[in-house]
Amino acid sequence: MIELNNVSKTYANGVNALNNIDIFIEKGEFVYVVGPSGAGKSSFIKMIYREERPTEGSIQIHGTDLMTLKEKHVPFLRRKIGVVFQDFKLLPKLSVFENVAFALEVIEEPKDVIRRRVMEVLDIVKLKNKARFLPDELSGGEQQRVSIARAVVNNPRVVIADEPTGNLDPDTSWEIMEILENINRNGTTVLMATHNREIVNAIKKRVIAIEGGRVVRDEPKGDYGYER
Amino acid sequence: MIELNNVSKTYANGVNALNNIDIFIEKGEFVYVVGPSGAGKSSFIKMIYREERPTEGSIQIHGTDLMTLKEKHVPFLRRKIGVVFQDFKLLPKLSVFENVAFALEVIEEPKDVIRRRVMEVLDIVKLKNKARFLPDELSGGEQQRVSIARAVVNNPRVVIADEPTGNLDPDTSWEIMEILENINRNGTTVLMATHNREIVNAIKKRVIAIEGGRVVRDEPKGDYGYER
Amino acid sequence: MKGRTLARHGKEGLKNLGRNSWMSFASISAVTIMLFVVGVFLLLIVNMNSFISSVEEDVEVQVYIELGTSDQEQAELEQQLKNLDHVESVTYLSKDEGLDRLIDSLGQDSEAFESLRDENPLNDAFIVQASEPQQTEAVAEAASGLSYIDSIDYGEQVVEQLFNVTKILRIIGLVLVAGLMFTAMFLISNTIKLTIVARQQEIQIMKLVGATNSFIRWPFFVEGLLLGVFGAVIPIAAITGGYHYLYTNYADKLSIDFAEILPVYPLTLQISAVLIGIGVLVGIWGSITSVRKFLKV
Amino acid sequence: MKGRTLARHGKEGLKNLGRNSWMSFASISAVTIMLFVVGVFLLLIVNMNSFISSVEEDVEVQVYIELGTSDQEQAELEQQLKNLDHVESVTYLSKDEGLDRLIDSLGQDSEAFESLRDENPLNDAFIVQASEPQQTEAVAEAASGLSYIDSIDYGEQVVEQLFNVTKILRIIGLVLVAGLMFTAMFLISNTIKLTIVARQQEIQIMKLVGATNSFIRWPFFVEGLLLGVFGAVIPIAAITGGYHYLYTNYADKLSIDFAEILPVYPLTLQISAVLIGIGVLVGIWGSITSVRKFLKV
Ligand SMILES: Nc1ncnc2c1ncn2[C@@H]1O[C@H](COP(=O)(O)OP(=O)(O)OP(=O)(O)O)[C@@H](O)[C@H]1O
Ligand SMILES: Nc1ncnc2c1ncn2[C@@H]1O[C@H](COP(=O)(O)OP(=O)(O)OP(=O)(O)O)[C@@H](O)[C@H]1O
Ligand SMILES: [Mg+2]
Ligand SMILES: [Mg+2]
Repeated sequence: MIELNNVSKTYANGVNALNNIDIFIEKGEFVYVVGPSGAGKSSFIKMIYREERPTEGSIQIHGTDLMTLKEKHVPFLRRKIGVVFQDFKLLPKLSVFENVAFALEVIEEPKDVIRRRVMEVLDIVKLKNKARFLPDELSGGEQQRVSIARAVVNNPRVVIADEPTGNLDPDTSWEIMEILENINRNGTTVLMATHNREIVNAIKKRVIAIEGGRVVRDEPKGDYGYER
Repeated sequence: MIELNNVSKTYANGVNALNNIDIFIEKGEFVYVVGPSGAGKSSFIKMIYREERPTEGSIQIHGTDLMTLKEKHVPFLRRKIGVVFQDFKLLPKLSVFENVAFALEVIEEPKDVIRRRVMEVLDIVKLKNKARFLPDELSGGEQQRVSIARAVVNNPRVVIADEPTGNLDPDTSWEIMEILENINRNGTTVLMATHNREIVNAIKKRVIAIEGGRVVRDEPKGDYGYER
Repeated sequence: MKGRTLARHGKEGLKNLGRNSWMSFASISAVTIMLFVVGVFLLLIVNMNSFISSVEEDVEVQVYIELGTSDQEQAELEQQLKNLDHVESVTYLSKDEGLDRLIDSLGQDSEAFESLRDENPLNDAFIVQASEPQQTEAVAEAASGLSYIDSIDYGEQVVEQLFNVTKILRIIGLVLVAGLMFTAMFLISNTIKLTIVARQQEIQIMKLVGATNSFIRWPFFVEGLLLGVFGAVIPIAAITGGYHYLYTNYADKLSIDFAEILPVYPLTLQISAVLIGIGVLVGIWGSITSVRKFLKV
Repeated sequence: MKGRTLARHGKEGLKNLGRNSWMSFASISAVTIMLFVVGVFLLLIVNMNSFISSVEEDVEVQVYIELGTSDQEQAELEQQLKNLDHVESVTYLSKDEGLDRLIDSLGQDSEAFESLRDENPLNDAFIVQASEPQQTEAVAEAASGLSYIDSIDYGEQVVEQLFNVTKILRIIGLVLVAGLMFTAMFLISNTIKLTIVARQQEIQIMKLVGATNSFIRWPFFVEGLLLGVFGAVIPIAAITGGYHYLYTNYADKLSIDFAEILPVYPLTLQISAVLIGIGVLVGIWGSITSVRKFLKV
């Protein structure tokens, strides 16, 4: 359960990225976030795992109030949320395996469990044979898939994906969607910012459209589009 | 005129990214490069502006043989080629304006020419009002548009765009395509790696499909797709 | 924290040295060269200090006995001298021995004074050594209150000037060593900070995927510790070896009269301990404090 | 390169200091502290050297004249002494003056020797000063070949030991200053390298968008130069000011007899020149060499 009440965000440089956002997302929902470039999709997403804090309003995730959450509890919030970052955010000095394993190491899983689970996930994103590569040795799409693998490896309760298919060909994109649908079927909430009209229109889910920092449309089983 | 003869590329880690590529691109052509994730599109593109060197074969750009080109002449080759990098490659400490201006400073344009031309291009990509922002203060799509602006600002003879619409919504993507078509109409060769089926199928141009490091299809006015 | 996590942090810290090999090399060489400089200075200053002490030890009070003092009175005087505060030892010096010593100290001029032997102008004397060289004046003063004394001599002016000089030398030495240690600490932690600033983004990514502050900090702790240890190896080896070599081959040339350079042990062991201590503490401190800056994500 | 481009490089170099403010601060403070240490050492060593020289200057050869030498013969001897190689000056010292000097130097013991005045055991003498203290022995040797000479004394053992000590002190001083300068250069360029490694990616991007090596290098050149200049300001001010203060307030306390600490000028000017020279050269050098590594893209 994710709840935003009257949330606004103004960055330090004065840009007003979000305005009075009210959104309620049920546990286990699958939600697309669409909108033009610079609309505020990433800003919205960043507030959920608390990379950014709203300048106004309140946010609740699974009963946790992000506004009063203590600094030292933030890591535990983030462990429940798997994030596919728009710019991947891989650790450049770690191999593909180590990057994905990192999300399990922080929750102190035993080594053999880590090993098994990481290889499982890398297999799903078709990167098993590149487990020992460094991020720099991967193509753009491969890096994106590592980011996806890391987001889902610890079976989080919420998966947030910011443009997860931006660097992928259509076939691979469909495969990634299948992964996301699968974990959603198992009860994970999925929130996905995307520009991919083809996918949004084919796999019908709730669509939240943001434009100029405001929610301009919020439809169950909606189409791609953000005109009012 | 871009000519690749029997080009192969094996990276230091043993990955064989390209195999015996023979491609001839006429001056003023518009070419899509398509293929699945990890097919070798970026590797192909990187060899043209000499970020990477082929392990075998030869490449000629406008009569310049890249295999014998002296190190110190490489910058002059690159000035004739505008590149939209898949990962944007913006200078993080420079503002949007400074990032775009950099491509003109290296060719020692006068200050007022730089100013005028940069603002012109930023206007085209709709970032005029963000000229003083740092890359970190931009959304993914905005960063991508800065990269596009920098690639075209000095009216290069060739524009290479690696996935230039990956982080853009459909509307903005069409606008970017318009820009690319425009400069192509003025005689600039355009080479664009993309996963965007919608665009490739709508704006019909030559399509080179790469899969597993080989050219599997090369059709004038082709469709998106890379099955043999 | 589970045991395997602790092991993981240790391994990760070590691996990070390799992953950032250029940076690690820069840090370790900064530690190495600064500790070497500090070590060399410690050697010099400690030896200088011991030289100075030897020179100071040489200061003594000559208490000339009144002519015609009986043996018993003389013994009484000796006992009184011994009972004074800060007196280390009292030695009898007959006027003939005194003249010998004096003539000896004149070098080649001495022959000209042989004639004095016939008519010794000196008195018998007690040579009084103060327990602390700095107490010499006090002892001389106290002694002057006793009876059976002809005169007292402790080279007042010379001694005063000597102590002035040694005091200045000691202050300079202390300031130099303290200044150098501070410099070393500053530069080492500065260098380590630079290597960590360069990893700022990585630290932020770790936080974004759910790492706690301590989970991130531990490998840096290990890394800082290892930087200090590795950086101390060469200076310790070079200083111990070099000093050993100097001592065995040039100890006599480097010694002046009574003042000898200090033996290799335990001096080099103590200096090694100081060096590794600085290395490790500053390594850990520099590492941990720099990480802290980037943990707020 | 066009003029406006040169101006652009200068401005860019200055701007870069601000853009990488943390790194610039780290570099400048490393330069500052190392130059300060080097400067303090230069002051110490140069002064030590001048002290040593004063002490050495004090060495002289006493040439005692045979009894019964006529005035004319004495004048002849004086001329011959003056004609010897490496002789700076020749002064006559009558046996009475000689005895005065001797008795004076004995301090409080002196009274006991007043009796000698009746029957002066010394001869008249010439005091010969060598042009270089190290030539004293040679002068004494040469003088010993002359006639009308009773004996020659220049404190053979003491002088030899003195020169031994001053030689060792000079070597230690030189080694320390050279070592410290090397250390300073190494650490400064090391620090600068670290700040540039952190900008490796930016350098590569510049190359990818068509910048030539020299286009990239120039702003770094300016940056290195500015780092050196800014880093030298505080040490120069502190050393000049501090030394000025010491000199005006404590010059007498810091001087022993004939050996005085050197005046503020030109010494501090020379040291300032050395410091700014090191700062600028190492700044530019460290900056340029580190950039070079990343230009191959
Ligand atoms: N760190 C930041 N500091 C200042 N302004 C920012 C920052 N991040 C984003 N912005 C601004 O906030 C606005 C919204 O950005 P956001 O990244 O949320 O857009 P977006 O919807 O994700 O766009 P895209 O589809 O291009 O990724 C933009 O105008 C951007 O310039
Ligand atoms: N620097 C490198 N070192 C080693 N291997 C590399 C390097 N860059 C790419 N590769 C490998 O070469 C292959 C082709 O990569 P390339 O980036 O050309 O793919 P691409 O077609 O651009 O894929 P995408 O659509 O995902 O960007 C991939 O398998 C990748 O792992
Ligand atoms: Mg975004
Ligand atoms: Mg690619």
